[in-house]
Amino acid sequence: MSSTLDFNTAALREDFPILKQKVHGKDLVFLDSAASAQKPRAVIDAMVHVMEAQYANVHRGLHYMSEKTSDAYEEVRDKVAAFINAGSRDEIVFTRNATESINLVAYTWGRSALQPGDVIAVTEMEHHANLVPWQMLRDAHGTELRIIKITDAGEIDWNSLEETFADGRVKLLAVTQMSNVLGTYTPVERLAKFAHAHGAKILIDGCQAIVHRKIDVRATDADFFVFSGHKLYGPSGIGVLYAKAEILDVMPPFLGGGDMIASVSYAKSTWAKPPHRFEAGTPAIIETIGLGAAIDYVNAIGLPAIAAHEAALTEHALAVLANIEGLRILGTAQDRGGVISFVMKDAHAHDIATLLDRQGIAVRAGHHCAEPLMGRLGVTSTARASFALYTTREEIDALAKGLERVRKIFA
Amino acid sequence: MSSTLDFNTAALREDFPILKQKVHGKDLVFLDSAASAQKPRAVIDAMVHVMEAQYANVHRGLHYMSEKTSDAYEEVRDKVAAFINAGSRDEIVFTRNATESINLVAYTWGRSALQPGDVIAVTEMEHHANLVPWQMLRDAHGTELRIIKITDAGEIDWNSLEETFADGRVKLLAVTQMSNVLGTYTPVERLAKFAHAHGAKILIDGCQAIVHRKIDVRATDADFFVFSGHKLYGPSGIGVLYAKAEILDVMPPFLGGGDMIASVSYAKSTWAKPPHRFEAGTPAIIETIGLGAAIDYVNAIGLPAIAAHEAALTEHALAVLANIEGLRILGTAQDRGGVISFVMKDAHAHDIATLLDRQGIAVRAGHHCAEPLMGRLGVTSTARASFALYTTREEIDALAKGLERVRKIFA
Amino acid sequence: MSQLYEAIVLDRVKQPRHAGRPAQFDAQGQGANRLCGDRVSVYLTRDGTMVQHESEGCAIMVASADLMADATLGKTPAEIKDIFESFSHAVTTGTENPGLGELNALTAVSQFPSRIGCATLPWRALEEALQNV
Amino acid sequence: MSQLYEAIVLDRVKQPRHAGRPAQFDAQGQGANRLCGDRVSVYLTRDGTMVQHESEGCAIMVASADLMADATLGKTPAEIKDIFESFSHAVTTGTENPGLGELNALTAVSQFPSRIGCATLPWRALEEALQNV
Ligand SMILES: Cc1ncc(COP(=O)(O)O)c(C=O)c1O
Ligand SMILES: Cc1ncc(COP(=O)(O)O)c(C=O)c1O
Repeated sequence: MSSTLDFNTAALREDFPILKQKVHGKDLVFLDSAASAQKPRAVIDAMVHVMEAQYANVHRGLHYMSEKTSDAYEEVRDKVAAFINAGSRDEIVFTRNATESINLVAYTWGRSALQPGDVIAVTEMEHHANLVPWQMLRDAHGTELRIIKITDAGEIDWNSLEETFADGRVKLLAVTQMSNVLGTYTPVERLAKFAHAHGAKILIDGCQAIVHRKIDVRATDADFFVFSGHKLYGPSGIGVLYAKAEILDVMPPFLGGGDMIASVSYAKSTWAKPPHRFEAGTPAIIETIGLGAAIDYVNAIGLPAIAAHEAALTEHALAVLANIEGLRILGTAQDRGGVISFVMKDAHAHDIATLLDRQGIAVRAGHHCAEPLMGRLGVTSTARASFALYTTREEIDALAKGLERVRKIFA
Repeated sequence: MSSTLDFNTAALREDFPILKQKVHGKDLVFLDSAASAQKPRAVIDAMVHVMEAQYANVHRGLHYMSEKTSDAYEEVRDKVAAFINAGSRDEIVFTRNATESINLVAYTWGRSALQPGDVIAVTEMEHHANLVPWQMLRDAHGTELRIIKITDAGEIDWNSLEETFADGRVKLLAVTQMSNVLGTYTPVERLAKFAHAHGAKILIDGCQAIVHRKIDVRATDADFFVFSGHKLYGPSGIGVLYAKAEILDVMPPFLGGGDMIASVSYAKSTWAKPPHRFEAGTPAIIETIGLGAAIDYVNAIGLPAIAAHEAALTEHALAVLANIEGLRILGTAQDRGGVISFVMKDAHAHDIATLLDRQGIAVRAGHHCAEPLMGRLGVTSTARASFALYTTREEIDALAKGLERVRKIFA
Repeated sequence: MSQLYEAIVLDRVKQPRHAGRPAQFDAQGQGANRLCGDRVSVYLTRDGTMVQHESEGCAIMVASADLMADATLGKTPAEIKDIFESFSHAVTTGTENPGLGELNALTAVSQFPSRIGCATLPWRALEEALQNV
Repeated sequence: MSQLYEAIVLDRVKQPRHAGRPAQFDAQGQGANRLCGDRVSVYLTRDGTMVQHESEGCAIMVASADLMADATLGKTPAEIKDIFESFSHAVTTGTENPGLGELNALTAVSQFPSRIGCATLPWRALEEALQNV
């Protein structure tokens, strides 16, 4: 716990207005941050500031408001590049969310760089966002989709990985850096090395990992890296696609329209350079600037401090949940973070969520957009508690107490 | 002017905090609303309220915050449906912007309902957003793209329209309801009838029109209708695609991921019903709720009142600009709105914009994402002033005065 | 903690009276909730003397299925339609209806909008079964 | 109204001294600004005795092209590179540089970030022309 001594959660919680809300007359205990995180005052203020003092459409304006807004918007590209240690700001493409980022890669890189018969490999623990786009590519373009198995602990099964790659046809490994169901971190550096050694590129779904760990796309040697702003304490409506410059340079555009062109004539249009080639139309201006504020906020606290705080919380949560009779935690990966799925004897996940909600405690229940993983785990749904920088030890104790009450009701 | 007597612009301006800003020490005169409109307090407040008091991810939650947020999000679908008089809320798909809405149609309906050799027709005055997606479809799918001419007045050339449709191969007419360069309104009811009589569907780009006129997609008999929230006093990052239920029902999905599926297994996934089939991943929750507030705001004032106010402004502007020596207004359509493009003898549009900006006056200069139209008009760029509900007669007089100074500098 | 989970509902979950797939039946119907994975099959005989359910899911769904079997036994399709309508109204608005008898235990689900679908799922399966008769 | 448009700049726009496509030249370069449609061609002779421009665009671009021709006449490629660097610095930061002479008139463009590209466009065309020598 010593690592969290410096971490003043009480003070940080003051930054999040929503945490003062009551739910069904109880204090809100928000343990659903893995679905979407709450927003600090700094993010809200940044968005309000754009709208109150500095708003106009970006890029195309020759007046003060447009210049200021364009500058603020483009500055966030530098912030994101620095945050994940990209080699260049031009490697950062703004999208709506991680889902769009992955689809963008599937539609453009997938249909231009891949041939029918080429293989895309994903793992058994992918979010639908990192599975369905590859299924759609398979069905439209004739690529093959292979599934890498996980172990009972919820880690990547290295034998299965090697088998999947054995015939040399895999051209892309699309893998999560942290499971949104099991909390498992995957060894992305090692996976990138493995993929590259086998002539494949690697796409890393960083949705969950980026909230808890320092990301370094260059050290990892990621070819593609995606995440969503709303899980990183930023607004909804803004996501990021990172891709190496050499890949983006030859990728055809995704959506056509304003801002992504170099020149337009009826016979033939030409495309702007990346990243603008991939940002058609008026972007999510206010949201991008909000994301910039979220990155500043996280940087000011420091990801190592956040990680230490959350590691301590996770350890505590695993311990107290293990004490609840009939409760089973899914996944026992060595390297894991503050996302914990569980089932309870006799009590269905949805009943757990509803009964906890009555006590002010927000957890998620369902398949967590990972239906095939549910099958692998032998369940139809789980309850899931997930932690953020504002989560406290007391909230985890409240969860445990709440679950005891659920257990008694169903006993 | 009598029509604007009831319209209390001074009071309405109080709703827009940004209008109190100074630019280069001068009062801001914002005449660039056609690019993106400013945001009223009600929209800002609605977004702040979500983030401060009522935020969680939508649809998948079984807890209070998620239920409340989902309700608020889905309520906006009803508001949008009512605002454009759609037959059903399920005909409203949320996108990032109008550009994405059109691309969605091109990617899914275009590649499934159209065959190589089928023709898409657009007009000479389309925004790149309603041209480039059809070029990309042509190049990828083998459809043909035809261009309907406009007259020197800036209206659709009906002879050219008839010629374009003569061989019966046109399957889609994609047309703007109001030109973002010339201010021309197109006769969409008549165009829809014409298209339908010729066996074609009609897509209406309502980006500009929806801000100034009551839209009725059923009276118009539009097959597709698109717009962006940010031009309608709403946030960036949220757009709308309306399509008739019978069309949406058989459209394949666009992006794959969470929330757009019915069931997922490795071999085969099945899709949710519209509109959710087309909304993959975490949507722009905060922005959608902001759009709902914008619609409420516009409804409270009333589009007829706004239209009357703007018509009076436009009449005044056309009169005072006509008095400026060497200034030429582009487009003289009978039915036109408050978007006015002009060029000046000796002064380049960009110099006009820069010099006006120094006087606090924001106008846009460039090709306005309508490069081919510039060629048709015989210019490389224009300066453009555009009006909103908060625009005043005094601001138009300030523009005229500013332009006189520009004229003298270049005389 | 919540009326919804009061004794009567949980009783029905722990010891359902009409659960299981019967050896003989004239028609069946299925229900599935894509959000939570709830699944239910309903079996019945043409003469209305038997209604059974095979349920896999949350307590609200299972209790609703079992109470439904009680309430619809021996009823005509038209009567069942009426009961379902009253039930739907009760679980949506939260107003009890004397005619619904024990089913009233589920009206508290109205406070949990996202769970209403769980309560009505077996009824939709029953509707389907009736169409298959 | 703005230093930027003071006499010297507009003079150059209304009566450029080095405008037009010469009958003979050794190399040329092109520049185009996709945002505003500005277009410029720069022509030069190998010995540096002639630099001309054909400009179609805004006042800043045209003035910059004409002042550039003045400033680079008779200079070696290396000297031109130095002048362009100083000029770029001046128009970006707004600090005049005595060595730039009349080109200093354009430093005020630093206050208009979106117009800096207009001022440097002819220089990029010149760079291209030098590569084509
Ligand atoms: C007529 C018209 N169509 C389409 C668009 C594209 O809108 P957006 O950039 O919000 O996608 C615009 C605005 O730029 C427009 O004016
Ligand atoms: C691991 C993972 N990948 C992808 C996603 C999709 O993110 P979004 O819905 O923001 O596109 C999520 C979150 O739902 C996630 O947890």
